[in-house]
Amino acid sequence: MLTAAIIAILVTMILALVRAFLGPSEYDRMLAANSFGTKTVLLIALGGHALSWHSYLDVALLYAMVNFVGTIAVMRFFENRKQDGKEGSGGAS
Amino acid sequence: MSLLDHLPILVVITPLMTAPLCVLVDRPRAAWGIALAAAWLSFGAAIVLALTVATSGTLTYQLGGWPPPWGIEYRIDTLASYVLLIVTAMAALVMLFAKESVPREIPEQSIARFYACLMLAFAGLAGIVATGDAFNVFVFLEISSLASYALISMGRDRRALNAAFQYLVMGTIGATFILIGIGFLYMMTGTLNMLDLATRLPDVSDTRTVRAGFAFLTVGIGLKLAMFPLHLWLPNAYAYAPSAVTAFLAATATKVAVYVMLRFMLGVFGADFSLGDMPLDLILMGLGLIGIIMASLIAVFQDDIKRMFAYSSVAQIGYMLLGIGLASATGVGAAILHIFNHALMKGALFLALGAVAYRIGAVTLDQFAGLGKRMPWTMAAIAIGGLSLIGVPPTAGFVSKWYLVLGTLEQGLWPIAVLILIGSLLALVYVWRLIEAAYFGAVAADAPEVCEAPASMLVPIWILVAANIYFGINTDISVGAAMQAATMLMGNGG
Amino acid sequence: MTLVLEWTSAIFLLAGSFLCITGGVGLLRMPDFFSRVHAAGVTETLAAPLLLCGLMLQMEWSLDLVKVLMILLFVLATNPTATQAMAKATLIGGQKPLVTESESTKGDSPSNS
Amino acid sequence: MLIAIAAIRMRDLFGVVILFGVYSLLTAVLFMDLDAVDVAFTEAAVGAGVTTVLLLSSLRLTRRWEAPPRHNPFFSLLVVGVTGAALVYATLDAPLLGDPSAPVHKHVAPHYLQEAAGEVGMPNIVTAVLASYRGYDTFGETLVVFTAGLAVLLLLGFGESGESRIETSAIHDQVVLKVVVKLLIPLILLYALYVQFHGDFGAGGGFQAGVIFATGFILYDMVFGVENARAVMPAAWLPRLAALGVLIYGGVGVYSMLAGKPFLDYSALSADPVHGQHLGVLLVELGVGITVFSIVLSIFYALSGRRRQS
Amino acid sequence: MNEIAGLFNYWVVVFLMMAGFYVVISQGNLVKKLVGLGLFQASVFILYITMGNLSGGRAPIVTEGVFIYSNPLPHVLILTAIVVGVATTAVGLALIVRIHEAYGSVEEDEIHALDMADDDTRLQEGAGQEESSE
Repeated sequence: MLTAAIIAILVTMILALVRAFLGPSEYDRMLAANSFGTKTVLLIALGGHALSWHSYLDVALLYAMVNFVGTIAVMRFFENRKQDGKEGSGGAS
Repeated sequence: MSLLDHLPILVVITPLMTAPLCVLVDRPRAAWGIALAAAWLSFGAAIVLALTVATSGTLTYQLGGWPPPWGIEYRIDTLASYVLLIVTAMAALVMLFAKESVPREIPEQSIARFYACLMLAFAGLAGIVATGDAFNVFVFLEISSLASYALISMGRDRRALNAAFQYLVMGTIGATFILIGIGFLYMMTGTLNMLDLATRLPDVSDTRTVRAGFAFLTVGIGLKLAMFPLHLWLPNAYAYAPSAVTAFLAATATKVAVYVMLRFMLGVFGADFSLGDMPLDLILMGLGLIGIIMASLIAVFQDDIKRMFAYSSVAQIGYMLLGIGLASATGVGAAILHIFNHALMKGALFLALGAVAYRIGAVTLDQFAGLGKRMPWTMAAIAIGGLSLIGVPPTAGFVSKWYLVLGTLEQGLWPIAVLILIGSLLALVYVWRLIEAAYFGAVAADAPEVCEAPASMLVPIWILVAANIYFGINTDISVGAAMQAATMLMGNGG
Repeated sequence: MTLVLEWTSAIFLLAGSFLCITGGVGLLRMPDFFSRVHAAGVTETLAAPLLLCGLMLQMEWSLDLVKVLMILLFVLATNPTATQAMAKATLIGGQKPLVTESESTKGDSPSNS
Repeated sequence: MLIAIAAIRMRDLFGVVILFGVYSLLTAVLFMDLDAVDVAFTEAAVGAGVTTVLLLSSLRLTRRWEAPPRHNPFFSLLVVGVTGAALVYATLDAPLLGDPSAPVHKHVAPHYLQEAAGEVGMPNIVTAVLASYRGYDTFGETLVVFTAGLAVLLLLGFGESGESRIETSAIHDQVVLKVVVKLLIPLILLYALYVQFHGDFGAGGGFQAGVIFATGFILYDMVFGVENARAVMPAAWLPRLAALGVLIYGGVGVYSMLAGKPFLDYSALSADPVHGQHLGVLLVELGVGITVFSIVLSIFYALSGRRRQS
Repeated sequence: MNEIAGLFNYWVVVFLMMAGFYVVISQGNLVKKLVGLGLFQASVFILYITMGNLSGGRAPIVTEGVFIYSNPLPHVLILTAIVVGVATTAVGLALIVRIHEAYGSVEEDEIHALDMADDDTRLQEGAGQEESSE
C-alpha cells in the first residue's frame, strides 16, 4: 500500500515538473516549484519509512521549511521587480 | 611536547588565527600591526623548521592526535621546508611593503578586512605546503583561492572585478578537477594520506581509473599553475590587482602550485609511473617550451608593465615545467631551484612596480620615461631584477638557468638548450625596452615632480634585490637544498 | 486490532494518493493561473495530511511518530499560507483572473497573457 | 538529468534558478537513498535553501533576461566531449556500485566504523570523523566560510548605503503571512538548536544548524522588511560574531596544544579522553554553527540591502 | 547485466558533469556560468557518495542490530565540499553584482566590448597629452 502511495506522489511530481517547464508565466513556475517541494516532503517521509532510511524525518521537516522560505523568496523577488518597472519582455516568457 | 614539536602547525596557525583578530580589531593601523607580527613570527618559525629538517630529516605532526591513515598528518621534508621558507619570507616582506601602498589603493574602512584576507591567503598557501593529506590540500587550496579572488577584486580599475570573476571560474574548475582526481585515487586505494597513497598505488596503477585520476590531477594543477594553454586568467588577475597583492601572489601562488605538482606527480605517483609510463615528461617539456616562447613574445608587445611581467611569469613557469619534464635529478633540482629564485626575482620586480605605482599612479611604459633620474633607487632595483630575470651571471636567475641548461645537455637534448637561450634573449628584449625608456628616455616636460618612494617600501625591495645577488654568488644553500630534495623525490618516490 | 489499523491506514493512503493525482492533473489542465492555484491548494492542504496520517498509523509508537506529527502540523501551517500568499502576489502582480469562461473566450483573448 | 538539460536550454534566468533549486533537492533525495543522511541534510539545507535565496536576491539586482548566445557551441562541445570520454574511460575499471570488495571499504573505513564508538563515543560516525578524526579539515572548512563572508563584505559592504526605501511591496501588507510567520520563526530557531546539539546521535551538526538559524532570520527579514531585521540583529555584529566562531574553534585547538597534546586533540580537554572528545566536538560544532550563521546572514544582508543603482 | 547496473550510477554522474561543464564554457551570461559551476560540483559529490555506498549497508550511524554500514569517509569529504561550493557561489554572486554596477551588464561579450571601447578612448587621450592617472 505504501508503494502505491509513493508511485502516486512520483506521478504528481512529474506532472508538477511538466507544469514548471511549460508554465506560460513565471507565476506558474513558482506554483509548480512550490507544489513539487511539498510533494518531495511527502516522498521523503513515505520513502523513508518504506526503505527504512535513517533519520529521514529530520530531512523531511527541514525541507518543508526550506521550501516555504524559498517560495517566500520567490514572491519577494517578484514584487521588487514590479517597483522599478518592467524591463525585458516582462510577464510571459 | 615542547614548542619545537609544534613548529609545523605554528607556521600555519599564526596567520590563521590573526585573520579573525584583524576583523575583530577593525582599525587599519592595529590590523597592520597584528598581520606584520604574524607574518614575521611564521617566517621565524619557518627558518627554525628548515634548520631542524636539514639536521634531523623529515618532521611529522599528527593533527588531533590520530595516527596518519585515519587522522590528518603534516609532513615537512626538505622540499616542503624549502618552499615554506620562500612563502613565509615573501609574506613578511610584502607586509612591510603594504604599510604605505595599501592605504593609497584600498578604501579606508575595508583596510582591516583586506589584511585579514591577505593573512588567510598566506595561511592557505602555507597550509598546502605543510600538509601530508591529499584532501587537506584541496581544502587549503580553496581557502587561498577564495582569499585571492577577494584580494584581486579590490583593485581600483573596474576591470579588476572581471579579472577576479574569470579567475574564480577557472580556479574553481581547476579545484574541482583536482577533487575528481583525488576521488579516483581514493576509489582505488581507500586512503587519503599521501605517503599511504604512494605505497598502495603501484599495485593498482595499471587500472584505467588511476590513469584518468592522474590526467585530471595534471589538468587541475596545470590550471592552478597557469600552464601555457591554461594561463588565460593570470595576466588580467595580476595586472589589475592592487600592487601589494600582485607582488604576494606572483611570488607565491603559482610556486605553491608547482610544489603541489611535484608533491603529487613525484611524491604520490612516484617518478617511474608519472614520468615513465605516462607521457608526462613529453607534455611538460612541450608545454613548457611553448610557454616560454609564446609568453615571452606576448610580453614584448605589452604596454602595461604589470601585464608584461605577468606574461614573463608564465614564461618562467614554463622553465620550471621544462625542468620537471627532463625527468632527471638535475632537471627536477633545477625546477625546485627556479621556484626559489623566481620568487625572489618576481617579488623584487612587482614590489618595485608597486613603489612606482605609489608615486605615479599608473605603470605604463610612457610613465617610465626618464624615471631613472627621478626615482633612482626603485629604478636600480627594477634593473637588477630584470637582469636576474634574463639570467645575467651575478644574479640568482643565472644559477637556475645554468642548472637547467646543464640538465638538458646531460641528456644530450641540445636543441632544448638553444630554446632556453632564445627564451632568455626574448626576456632581454622586453627588459631592455624598460631600462632604455627609464634611463635614456627624456623626462616628459610636464611630468609631475616625483621624489623617491618612502623608506618603508624601499627596504623590502632592496632586501629582495640583495637576496637575488647573494644567492647568485653563494649558492650552496639554495642549490644544495634543491638538489637534496630532488634526489629524494626522484629516488624513492617521496 | 492490527487488522483495523491496517485497513484504516490503507484507506487513508488510497484517499491521499487519489487526491494527489487529481490535484496534479488539475495543475496541468486548468486554463488559468488562479484555477491552477486552487488545484495545487487541494493537493497541498488535503492530500498531504491524509498521506501523513496513513503513514502514522503504520508506525509503532516512537519518537519518529512524534516527528511525523510535527511535520504534519508544520505542513498544515505553511502550505495554505504559501498558496494564499502566492495567489495574492500574483493578483498584485497584474494577472487578472479569467472571469467567465464562456463570453470572454469568444471576445478578445483572455486578459492575461 | 533532464532538469540539467532544461537548465541549459532555458534563457529565462529566473526559470534556471528555480530548476537549480529543484535539481539540488533531487540530489538530496538521491543522497538519502545512498544512505548518506548527513550529506542529504546539508545539501537540502544549503544547496536548495541558501543558494536559491542568494541567487534570487542577486538576480533582483542584475538583469533577468539573458542575451542569446552568439558564438557557436562547437568548440565547447568538443572540450566537453573530450573530458566526458576521459571520465567514462575512468569508470570502466571502477568498482561496481556498492560491492563490498571495493578497496574503499577495506582499508581506512573499517577502523572508523569499529573504533569510533569506542574512542569518540558517538553513534553518528560521520560527525565523529568530521569533528575529531579529520577535525582539521573542518577547521579549514570553517575558514573557507569565513573567507567567503569576508570577501563578500569587502566587495559589497553591508549595503548600509540603502536609504530606508519605502517598499510598497506585495508581501508587506499580507496580514495572513505575517501572523503565520510570527508563529513559525520561534519553531525554526528551536529546530536549529535541536539540530546543533543532536549532531552526535542523528543527522545534524554545526553547518546545518548555522544555516537553519540563518534561514529563520532571512525569513523574518523578507516578511517584515530590512529595517526591523537589522534592529533585531544589527549588521555590525555579524563579522565580529563570525570571527568569534573561528576563534572558538581555533581556541580549542590551541588549548589542546598548550596542554601538551597535538593541535585539535580533544582528549586534552578533560581527564577521561572519551569525555574530552565529547566536549571538544560539542565546542567545535558550536564554533562552526556561530560562524556559518553570521556569515550566511551577513551575505544575505549585503545582497538584499543594495538598491538597484544601474 | 550486473556490470551495466553497477556502473550506471557513474555514467549518470558523467552526464551531469558534462552538462555543468558545457554550461560553464559556452554560456556567456555570468549568472548562468555560476549555476553551471554548481551543477558541475554537485555531480562530483554524487560520484563520491556512490563510491562510498555498500549494498545492503545502512547509514553510518551506529544502531544495535545492524552490522553493515556504508563508508562514512566520503560523506565527511562531501560535507566539506558542499560548503566550499556554496562559499564560491556566494563570492561569485557578490562579484556579479559589483560587475553589474560597474559595467551595467552581466553578459561576457558586452563587458568585453566595453573594455575594448575603454582602451580606444585611453589611446586617443594618451596620444593627445600626458593624461592624469585614471
